Amino acid sequence: MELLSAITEFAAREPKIYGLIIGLVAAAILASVINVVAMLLVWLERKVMGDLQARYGPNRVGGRWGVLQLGADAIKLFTKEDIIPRGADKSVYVWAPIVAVATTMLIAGALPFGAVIIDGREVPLVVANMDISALYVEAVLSLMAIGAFMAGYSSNNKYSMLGAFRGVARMIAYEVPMGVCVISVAVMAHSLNLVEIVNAQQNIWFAVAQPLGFVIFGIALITDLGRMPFDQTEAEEEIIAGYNTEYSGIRFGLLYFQEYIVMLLGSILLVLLFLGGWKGPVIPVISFISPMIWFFMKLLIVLVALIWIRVSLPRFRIDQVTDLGWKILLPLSLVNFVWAVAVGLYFA
Amino acid sequence: MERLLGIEPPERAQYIRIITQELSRIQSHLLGTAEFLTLIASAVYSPFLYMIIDREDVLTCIESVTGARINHSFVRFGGVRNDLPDGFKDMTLDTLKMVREKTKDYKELFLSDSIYRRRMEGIGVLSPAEAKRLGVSGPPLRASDTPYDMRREDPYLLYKDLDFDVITRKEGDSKARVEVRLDEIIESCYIIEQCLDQIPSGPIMAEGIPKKIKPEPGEAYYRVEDHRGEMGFFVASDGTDKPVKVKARGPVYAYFQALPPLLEGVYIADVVAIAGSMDACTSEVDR
Amino acid sequence: MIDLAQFYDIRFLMDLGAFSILAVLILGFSILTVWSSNMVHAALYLLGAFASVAMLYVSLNASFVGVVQVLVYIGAVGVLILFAVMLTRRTLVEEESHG
Amino acid sequence: MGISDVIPVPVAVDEELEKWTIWGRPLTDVWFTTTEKIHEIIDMGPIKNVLNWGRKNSLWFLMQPMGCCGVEMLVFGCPHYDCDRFGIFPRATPRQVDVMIISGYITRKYLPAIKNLWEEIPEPKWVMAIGECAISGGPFYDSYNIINDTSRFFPIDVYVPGCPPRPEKFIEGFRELQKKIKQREDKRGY
Repeated sequence: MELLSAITEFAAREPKIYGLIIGLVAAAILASVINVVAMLLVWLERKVMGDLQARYGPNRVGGRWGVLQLGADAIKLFTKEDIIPRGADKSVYVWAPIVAVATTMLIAGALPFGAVIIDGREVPLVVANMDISALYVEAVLSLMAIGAFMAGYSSNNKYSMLGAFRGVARMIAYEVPMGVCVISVAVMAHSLNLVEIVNAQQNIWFAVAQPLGFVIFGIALITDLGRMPFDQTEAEEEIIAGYNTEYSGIRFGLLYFQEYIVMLLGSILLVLLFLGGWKGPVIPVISFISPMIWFFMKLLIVLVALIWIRVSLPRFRIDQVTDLGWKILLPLSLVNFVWAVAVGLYFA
Repeated sequence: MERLLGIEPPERAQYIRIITQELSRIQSHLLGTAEFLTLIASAVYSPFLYMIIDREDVLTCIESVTGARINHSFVRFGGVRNDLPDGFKDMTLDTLKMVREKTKDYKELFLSDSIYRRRMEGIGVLSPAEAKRLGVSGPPLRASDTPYDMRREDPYLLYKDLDFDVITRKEGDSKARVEVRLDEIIESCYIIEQCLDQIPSGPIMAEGIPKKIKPEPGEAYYRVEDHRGEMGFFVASDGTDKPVKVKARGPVYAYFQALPPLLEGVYIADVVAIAGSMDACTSEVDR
Repeated sequence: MIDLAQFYDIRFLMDLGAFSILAVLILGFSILTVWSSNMVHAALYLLGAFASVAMLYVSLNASFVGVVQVLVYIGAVGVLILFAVMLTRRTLVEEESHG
Repeated sequence: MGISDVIPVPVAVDEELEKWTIWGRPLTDVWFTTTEKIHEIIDMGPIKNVLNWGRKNSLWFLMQPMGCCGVEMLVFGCPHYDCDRFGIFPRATPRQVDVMIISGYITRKYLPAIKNLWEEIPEPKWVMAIGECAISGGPFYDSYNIINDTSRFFPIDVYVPGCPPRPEKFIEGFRELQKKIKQREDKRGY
């Protein structure tokens, strides 16, 4: 208790330093939690994929459910020989996975990961509760292509280069409709703060209020994540493994892992923007964590839907992807913007 | 070789040969389509895995007759090695019913999948004249509006007694090639059902075949409709127990000849759609 | 007259430290952009400079400008530059070709 | 067993680097002795067992089918057999795999290419010969252009006979390889 009071006193006296320390601690906790959850996500994907395809998925390592499979994979990848090809652009090659993971982690800082109820008041779990966090997340999502680009460029391999090209072209095409969708949501919620946006969905989800925006954002998000119908950057059958063809060992592990972290964060963003975040009826007995339960249920549904889409759609060609982005999604997202403004004004 | 020896295998043996051949045509087409799906989608694309499941059932039928899954050295000079096992008819009919329904499902799936159609329609169009010039045969040729099937052109075994259609498509693009293959699965099911109805009882080996075969000097050429197209065998004998020359003409070599004109100036993503829809088995070219 | 006590205030030192780190980053990246002979490296250094400027904006409590900097300059302009650089012929750009 | 498979060593030491010192000793010296020491500790037992546990449960193989065993290799990853249960997984690029499967005959023309693939795989790596063609040449044993003894060119750990072996035999082969890795009896001594 004494410690607690000392901390509050310190916080009152030195808010800036207190904020810095708390921010660092929260960031450290966040990074480790995200890594663990992303690892579980890889496992979940392999299991769900197995279920959808009439097979089992990993079930030998670590008990019946194969939960330690990812541990084995990680140990193997981390102790594998680390090859840097002779013709590679060494500095860029070394920095690419780091940049990829760092840009991903930047998103995590601004995303609320649910909320808890203390004294009848919702306290969102967010490291940096910025006023413009929606725009910030959207901006940092567009940095994702740079890590992939660096990896593809530096590998000195024409297939990697093609993967990098495709990644950048795709990113340019889809960043615009995605941004317009985020702005439409912000117009309806009268705020760019993700917590405020979630609060604005107390009565009606934005997925219902603007279904067009939800669909467009979902498609653009899958594209940004580079998942199945849009995984041209690492199309195994066309360009070997795309931008990470030449990567081995721990560097490949980072790139591989980064995709799943992005998938997790992207799904969280979708839940926050369109599916009402942690809003839901309060469950009486465990009211303390009832928002968390709602949040994770929605998140799980989105993740499983992403995996489902992955196993059931063939891949687009890259020119069809950019066509879809520029010619269909962009006009439709503008239509959705007008709709959002009109509805927002009507109900305001 | 039998043509060289002048042996006619008994009727039952011929029917068994037709049944196994059509069954392996079904499994080959299923595998070819499945492999092609991994190329335009990815290795985790579910229909690919479902097709492999169906193929396993068909393979079980083949295995119950021949004892091997893929390389069944089953045909003997003048007949076949084994008779059909007990309960083969029921098992095969069940499997065929399942395969036919599943294949119809796949066709429906591909028709309704707009991504698939965008990827496949009008890609790698092979005109009939061009296809004939390049020596392509089998499903890719039939997809180019040319009803050319060895079972009809030069009926071997007892195919002239059986009722079946030669599947053709007008478009000649990748989508047509895959559709021809799926339709042929259904047609093969029909052929096998007829065979199972008509099959007579009797011996499975011709009489009087010597242990050591010494054919008269001469040559023989025999062509059959393989899963992938026209397959020709040439044997030349000089009267001893070893042939002077054996030459097999596989269909896939011609597919690869057809690829360069098709692949000129297309996207990399289309390369897999075109080459995959040919169902080219690379190791067949190698010999 | 400078208030000397201000220099010993940890809050001021933190601000100063953050600013000097960012200033060094911006200057360093800018110089490297001009210095480097490899076009792609130059473009990547430019992105680094943009990112540092964005961080500077955020540290000046102008987070909206910072985010717009990221969105427009890194997300759009920088990536377009990268794209354009990739479309140039490499043998003209680099003495020792790689690739 | 080189030191390179656990801790990366610089491939070529620059002359410049040799001049640098740390605590009065050349930097390269310190680096090499440290890595040797670390490696000795790892070699002693428990850590090595953990590493080998990870390696044996995550055997990714190279998707490179050749010949009719390649067809069974495809089926091996599909339902009914499902290699994913054991953590076995196909990858398309040699940089990210552990096991190379020689699943068919190797012609003289193809040998340089497949050797190149083998050399591109990072350590630790294993190779399996699957099917008669890969073991002894199979039906092509007296052909003029087929390599009929692949063990002359690759340190093969597991032979799986059959023409082509059933997918169950593939699983059996991988289980044998896992046993070998666990007991540290594979050819390259990991």
